[in-house]
Amino acid sequence: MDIPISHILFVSTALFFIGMYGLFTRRNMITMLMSIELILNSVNINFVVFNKYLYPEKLDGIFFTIFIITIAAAEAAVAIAIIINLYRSHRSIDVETAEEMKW
Amino acid sequence: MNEFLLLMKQELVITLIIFILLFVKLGKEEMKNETLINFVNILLALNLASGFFLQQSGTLFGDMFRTSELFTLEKNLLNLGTLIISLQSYNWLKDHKHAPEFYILLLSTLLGMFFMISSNNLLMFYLALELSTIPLAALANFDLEKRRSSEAAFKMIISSAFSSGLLLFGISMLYGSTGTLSFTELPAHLDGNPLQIFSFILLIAGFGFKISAVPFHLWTADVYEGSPVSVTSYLYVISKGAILFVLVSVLYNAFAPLNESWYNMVFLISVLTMIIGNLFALRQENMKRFLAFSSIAQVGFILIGITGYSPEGSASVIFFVLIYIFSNLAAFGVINLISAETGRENMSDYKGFYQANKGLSWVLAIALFSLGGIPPTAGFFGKFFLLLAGAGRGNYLLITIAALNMVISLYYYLKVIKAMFMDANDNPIERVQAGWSPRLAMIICIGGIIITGLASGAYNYIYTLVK
Amino acid sequence: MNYSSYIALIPLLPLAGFVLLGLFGRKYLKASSGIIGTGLLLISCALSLYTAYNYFFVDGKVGDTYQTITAVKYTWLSFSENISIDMGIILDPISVMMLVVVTFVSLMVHIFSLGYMKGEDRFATYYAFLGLFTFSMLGLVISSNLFQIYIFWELVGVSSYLLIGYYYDKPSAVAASKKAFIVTRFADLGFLIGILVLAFYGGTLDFNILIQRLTDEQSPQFLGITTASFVGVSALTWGLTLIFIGGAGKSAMFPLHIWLPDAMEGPTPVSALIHAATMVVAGVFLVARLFPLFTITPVALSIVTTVGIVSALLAAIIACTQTDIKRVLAYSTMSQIGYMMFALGVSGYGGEDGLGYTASMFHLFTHAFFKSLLFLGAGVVIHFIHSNEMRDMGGLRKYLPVTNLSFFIGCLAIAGIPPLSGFFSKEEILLAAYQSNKIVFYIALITSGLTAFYMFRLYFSIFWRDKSLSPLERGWGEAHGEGPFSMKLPLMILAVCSVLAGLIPFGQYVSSDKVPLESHFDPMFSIAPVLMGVIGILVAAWMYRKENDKPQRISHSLGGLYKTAYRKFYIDELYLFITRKIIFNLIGRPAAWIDRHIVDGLMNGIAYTTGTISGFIKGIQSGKVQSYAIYFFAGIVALTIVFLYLWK
Amino acid sequence: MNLSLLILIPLLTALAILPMKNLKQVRIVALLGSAVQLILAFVLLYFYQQQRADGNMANFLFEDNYTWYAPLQINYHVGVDGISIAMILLTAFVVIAGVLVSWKMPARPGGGEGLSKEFFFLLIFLSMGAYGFFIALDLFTLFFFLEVAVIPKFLLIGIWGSGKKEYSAMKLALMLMGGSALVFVGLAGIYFYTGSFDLLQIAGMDIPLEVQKLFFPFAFIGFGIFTALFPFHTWVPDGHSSAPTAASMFLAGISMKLGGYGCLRVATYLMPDAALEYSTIIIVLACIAILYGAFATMMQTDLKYINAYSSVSHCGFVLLGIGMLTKTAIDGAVMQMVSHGLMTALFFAVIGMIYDRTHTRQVAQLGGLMRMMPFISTVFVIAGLCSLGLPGFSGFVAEMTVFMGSWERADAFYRIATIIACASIVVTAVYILRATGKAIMGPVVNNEHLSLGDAAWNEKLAAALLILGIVVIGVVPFLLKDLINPGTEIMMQKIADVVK
Amino acid sequence: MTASQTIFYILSAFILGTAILSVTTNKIFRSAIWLLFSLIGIAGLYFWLQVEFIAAVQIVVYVGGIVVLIIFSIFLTQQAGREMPKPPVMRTVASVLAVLFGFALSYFLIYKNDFKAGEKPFDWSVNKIGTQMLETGENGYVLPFEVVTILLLAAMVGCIVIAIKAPAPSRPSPTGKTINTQGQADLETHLEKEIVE
Repeated sequence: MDIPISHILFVSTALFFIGMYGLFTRRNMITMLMSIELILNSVNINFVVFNKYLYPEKLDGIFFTIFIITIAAAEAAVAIAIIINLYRSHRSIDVETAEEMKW
Repeated sequence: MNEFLLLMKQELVITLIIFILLFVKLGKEEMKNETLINFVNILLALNLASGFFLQQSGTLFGDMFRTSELFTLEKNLLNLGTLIISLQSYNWLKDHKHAPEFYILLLSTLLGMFFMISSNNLLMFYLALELSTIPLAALANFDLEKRRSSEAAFKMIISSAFSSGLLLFGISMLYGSTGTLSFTELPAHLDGNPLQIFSFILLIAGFGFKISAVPFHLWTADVYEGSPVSVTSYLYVISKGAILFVLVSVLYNAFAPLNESWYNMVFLISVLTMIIGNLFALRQENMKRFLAFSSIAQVGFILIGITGYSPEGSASVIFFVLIYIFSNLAAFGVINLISAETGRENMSDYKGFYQANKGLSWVLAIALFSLGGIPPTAGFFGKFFLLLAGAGRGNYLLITIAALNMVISLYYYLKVIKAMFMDANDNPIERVQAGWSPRLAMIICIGGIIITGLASGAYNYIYTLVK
Repeated sequence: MNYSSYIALIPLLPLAGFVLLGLFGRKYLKASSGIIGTGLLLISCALSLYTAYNYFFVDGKVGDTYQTITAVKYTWLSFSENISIDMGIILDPISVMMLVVVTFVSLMVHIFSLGYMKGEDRFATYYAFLGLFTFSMLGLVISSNLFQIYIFWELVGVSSYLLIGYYYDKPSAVAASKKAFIVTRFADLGFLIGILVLAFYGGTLDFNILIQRLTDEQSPQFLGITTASFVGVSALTWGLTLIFIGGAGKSAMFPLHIWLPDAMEGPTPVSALIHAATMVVAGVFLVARLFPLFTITPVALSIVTTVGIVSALLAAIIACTQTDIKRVLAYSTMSQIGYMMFALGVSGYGGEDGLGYTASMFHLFTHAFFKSLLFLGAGVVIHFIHSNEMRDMGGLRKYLPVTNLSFFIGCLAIAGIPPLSGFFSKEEILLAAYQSNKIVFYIALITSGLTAFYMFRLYFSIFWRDKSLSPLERGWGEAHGEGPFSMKLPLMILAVCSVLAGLIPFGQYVSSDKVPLESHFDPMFSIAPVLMGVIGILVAAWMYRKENDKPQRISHSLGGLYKTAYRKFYIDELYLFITRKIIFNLIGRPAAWIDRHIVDGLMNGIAYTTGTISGFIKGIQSGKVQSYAIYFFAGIVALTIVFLYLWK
Repeated sequence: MNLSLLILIPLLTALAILPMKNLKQVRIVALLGSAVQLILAFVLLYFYQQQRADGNMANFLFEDNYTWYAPLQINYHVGVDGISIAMILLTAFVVIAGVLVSWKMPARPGGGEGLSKEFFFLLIFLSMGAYGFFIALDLFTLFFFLEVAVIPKFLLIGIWGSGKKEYSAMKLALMLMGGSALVFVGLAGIYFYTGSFDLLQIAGMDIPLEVQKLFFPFAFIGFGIFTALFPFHTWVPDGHSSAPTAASMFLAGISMKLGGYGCLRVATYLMPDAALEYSTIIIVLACIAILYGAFATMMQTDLKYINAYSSVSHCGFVLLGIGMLTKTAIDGAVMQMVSHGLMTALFFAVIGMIYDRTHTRQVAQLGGLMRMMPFISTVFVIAGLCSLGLPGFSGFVAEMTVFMGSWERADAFYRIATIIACASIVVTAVYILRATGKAIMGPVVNNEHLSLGDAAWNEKLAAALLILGIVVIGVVPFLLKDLINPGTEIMMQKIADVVK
Repeated sequence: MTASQTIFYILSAFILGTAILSVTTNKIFRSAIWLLFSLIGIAGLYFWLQVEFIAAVQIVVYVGGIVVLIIFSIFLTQQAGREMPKPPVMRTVASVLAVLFGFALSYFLIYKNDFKAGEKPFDWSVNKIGTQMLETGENGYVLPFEVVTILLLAAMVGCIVIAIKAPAPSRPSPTGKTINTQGQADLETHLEKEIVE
């Protein structure tokens, strides 16, 4: 492989911050969730890359990735359940509607 | 094999309870909530009792899991707290549709915390963290009809997902720069280069989010306010306590090489946390929200203890968490009862509270005194020792700030006392009759508040374990 | 012989009376309280006469000097190893003389009050207070210790306060008592600091040791106190001057005299006892007590002289214009005490130079008798017509024969007409003044003339100056004439004393160095004073014997001067200005204001600021989960920046 | 004898109050408890004198030392010397008097009698804190009891108080807690340079000067706030004036003494070099408090405010005595603590009696009380005379001792300070006599007052007890002096070499 | 420039581009689709990295599970085509700044850090993963595996409790419910299958 690791890390980091941007700006709860998925994916890339390039003797990164994916799924499921429930009560999934509690 | 049984006994028991509940749920005939609750309480009590003997220390699963008497103790404390909470939630839970699910989720988070305490590996830590977070988000939504409840749940899941994302990024960077995930190997690889510091800060942020330290605390108040009182008190005491235990051991062991830099970080964070927490708590009207901010301030104090970086430091932190469990749960016991019976949660509702509910007012008052650090309650000892531990590092600026913050915090605790005892109210809360189990919980808490401090046994025991 | 066996009883009996009547009088001993008080005092009077006899004639004199006998002494409160307050009794000529005077006059007053105060509902309280006063005064005169004298000094002050304020529901009385206490208290501040100075340098509070140390030039204490100086004046001078301020305050010397005339609000017998015979001379006594020290500090001594003579003259002038008979007497008291003061001032130490000292004590002695006599007489008059004002009086000689006579004797005595007591003492004073300081002498001479004038002005306008109206028309209580025998008796006794007291060869017993002093009587010298006295009397007779308008015309002709004198030279107004305008408005009020608004405002300000900040930052908690996330991330970035680049 | 009894008996009394049925039983129990405590205090005095007579010259007698928190070298260590005993006696007197004057509960909006239990419970509990504080020889124990003695005041004032009670209660609690927070910092500092909380051990070591200079201000100001150190005295007027009678008595009589005792026993005794360093500042503040407090008092129109401000002025003498650092001055400071404790308690008691009858504390609305209530008026006059330092009462003795001691510092600065302090006796006379002249003497202003009755037996007893104390000290001061003398001498051994 | 390099850069460009599109586009459904593409791209990246197993998991779980779930819930909660409301300008600006700065900072740190490449060759195989996954000893991941199963169980229970609800008046929530639980169920089975494999 003749791609410097920093380039791959550029991709993952960029992805991470793109996800973060989405989380900051998207007003729709589901899209916020998507952004989080992006963030997690960037982390996955990191783990795989580090494991493959730097510490090939063990499979820590790979396993971490697998578990992250699983957790991401569970998180998404619960989040969506909550969103649906919230949608029932708020009649909308716009974040701006969910700010009764403040100060 | 039986070693495995012994070392993981608490985790196993909890898992067992979870599965029993699962079968109860799936079983044909519905079990009455009352019996269920009492049943679970008994099981928890058994687990608590079992925690105190046959203590061993060792590691399992290729040092993924390690335990020691200290960890067992910490787990017992959490177990105790959970027991108290479940005793208190009786009034709320007895006519809730999803009592078994409540317990399943609650206990799975508790299990997560146990694993988190025992985790010897960033992977385990992360998984346990998520296990102790995600079901809580679901629990936050357990007042299914309340708008605020679901809003709270949403806020919690989103911000926890975000924070765990950052945490993960940090962990990955740490992995990238050290090549290991195990806490035991970590110190050898830490050389404090910028990337490690950065990833460490991300890690701290992850912790900070869970213990709601400034500036990672903003979700706290909203979530605490929205969720059902039992869940709030659980979030408030148990999950916070668990994370604190882990934080101490992680900082003191895994990140010992970086202690110079983390000392400064923790110092800064604790000062911010105390001040911001107090300033916000000053102006709160809703009891839960008010306690949320006060808890943030408390965390600031605990962080002082952590800065001590000494056996006294960790001992005082654990000791304080114990007291914190008692004091807060005593306070929440009353609030829980009142909100379950009358649905009133505002400070102004507590005006003239003393006229009808003498006992409850005294419980709340003692709890608040303990939180404010007034002798002879245990809170006084807790804070005193935390500050002593912090002073051990010779940072008297921190101590002075903390001491003055104690005064501010006293102000808002006294505000509640004032409302209860002094203010007049045209329709005060009428007499509330507490069932046996909330009453038992309160007795335990008050007993704890009074005894833990005056009798030095608890602290000495913890100290010997820490040593 | 051993005094300690009984001497302590002399002060303690009145104290016992005070405690007894104070605790139970109001309830149980209402009727008998007068008798009890008087009886106790009778005993202590007898005892003190017995003491005097023993001291002067039996064993007081060793060789040819009177010893200072310390009869009783125990440590009351020790500050440091050698400075301590002792409670003790020392007997020396002046203290013994004072014992006699105090107990005697006090006894007279007690007896007089039996009649005068009859029917008062706080009769017992009155006697209790009298007992307290007598106790304190006795304690004062027999003090062996500088601090002990201060203690009793305060006690006489408070008992005078209580007695002046006896008619507590009369605002004027309350005000007067307040004034008296505060003014003297102010003077006592000087006294206290003086004590501190002397005690510090003298290293002791005991009179004998103190005097003995500070009068010998070799002793380290002497060197210390004379070398140490503040604004160029030696510590000794400071100390004595400050102490003298205390004395001046009690003795109503100018400019601290303003309380004395007002003090006449108290019951008249009280005025007789406290504000004529005993307490007011405490200042003189104090100076006399420390006289050896004064003699080695000319500055202090000259201050004493000046204050004394000024007060004497000033008081005399004012007295000529007053119309309230008790006030006239009060000013005359002040004037007479002025005499005693400057007599001490002009005196030297030992032998012939000590004449002034002897004279002063002698005058103190005689003055006690005739002044109390005059006051009691005035008491009878007031008791009879229920008024203090001259204009309500006149022609009383028909109704009050005994009083008339005794009052007349008193007036003669104070005017210094031979052979009455006043003549001898005053003559000695003048002689002493003449020998040391002519100016003082001439002023004193004039003053004595004035004295005679205003006394007889008083006398004539009370007892002569007949009005055509009948007593009933003038609303006098015809019921009782001169009152019961208990009121007449003291008058007679005191009259006799005023006549005879002068014949005592006083110098034999009391002198500056305690060596008997030959008092030589020089008729040639005494012409001038007597002449002045006679002139004064004649003028008074000419003006006041008959009802006429001479006084008005003269006062008109004097115009401003008269007015000024009548207004007591506006000194009261001056004090009023200082207290009201300066102390209250410029210090007190600002202090209170600052405390409420600045100091306390600071404390509240802190709280307020905290609240405001908390309101100010509440926006962070906006309830928007996304901005939370932004803060979260910003926090991380900030931490990173700080800990990677700033806080190395 | 076992000193822990001093803590135990109030505790038991307080607990015994809880199950009581009605006001009658409650107050009986409270009275019994405090009476037993008074007796106990005298027994303690007796044993103490005996020990001293037998030539037991230990610094502290009847020591008890149990390990409490071994890892932190925290012990429960108690013991007494003359000073503590004087303070304990003072406390016992004031507490029993307080119980007596609140025999018929302070009137309270919303059922006064209803909360009698709580009232007496808190009062006794408070006293426990004071006792513990005075016998503690371990800084932690001391601090513990110091704070125990703070919060009940908040409730006492806030619930049973008058006027703007909540504000005052809050202010008092916060300022006192702020004080103890500072104290804590000082203690922590000492702890980490000596590694011990034990007062005697620490007294044995000598702490380096810069450390002392760093932590002395914390400890001193902290305790100073309790004893109305200028400019931290502002809780005094509000707190005292809003508090119910018994609480005011306790507040002014004892809790201000906690501060003085702390300043002496902890700050000055343990850090004498720093005390010397800062003595000028202390003296200046004390003088300001004395004179300025007195002048501020002159302007007050509310009897309680008058006494509160005069307390500021009088406690200034305590601080002055401590600041002067001469044995006599410190003796004076201690005597002043005791004397002021009794005197001000008496004053508040009598003001309370007047208030209970006339329902006003405004001097302008009172007058000629002597006619209706001679006993109360006489007590008032006595308290007043004591407060203006009349010989025969305790105030005089204490103040004079302070003056004498201060004058021993031969230097213009100290001299002027002393003179300023002396000057206050005149101002004191002014305000005391003004109040007396207007309220007690003079004509009756309000004819409704004509029907008012005089003191009841309990009030008479309370006043008598306090007056007894005052007069005994005033007439035979050497009793007190000899009692506290050994204690102050031991302190001076540490301080003297500093001063010389 | 070798083929693999070209592939890599194209892949990364694709990933980032679609990602950006998915967080910026205003149509929610489209953004879901863009997300899908982006995830697939990442899977491609894994292929390129020759960790096909992860790629497979990625596709199955994300593409087959999560995205499906998301799209379902989108359908459930609103009309796909509708424009999403814009965020407040202030926050957009703030986020842009925060994100850019954060990116610059962290990438700078990563870039500066010198990663020492490992010398051993990286070898993995599905059965190696499988055995390690169920191994209890050194490098055994059975414990995390169990933890995750419990987490999934809890998550499922939580979802069911929250999502199943007495039919709300207006909404046809039963459908939503069933769909939802279906989603849960098959997600569950997927995962189990994947992991044990």
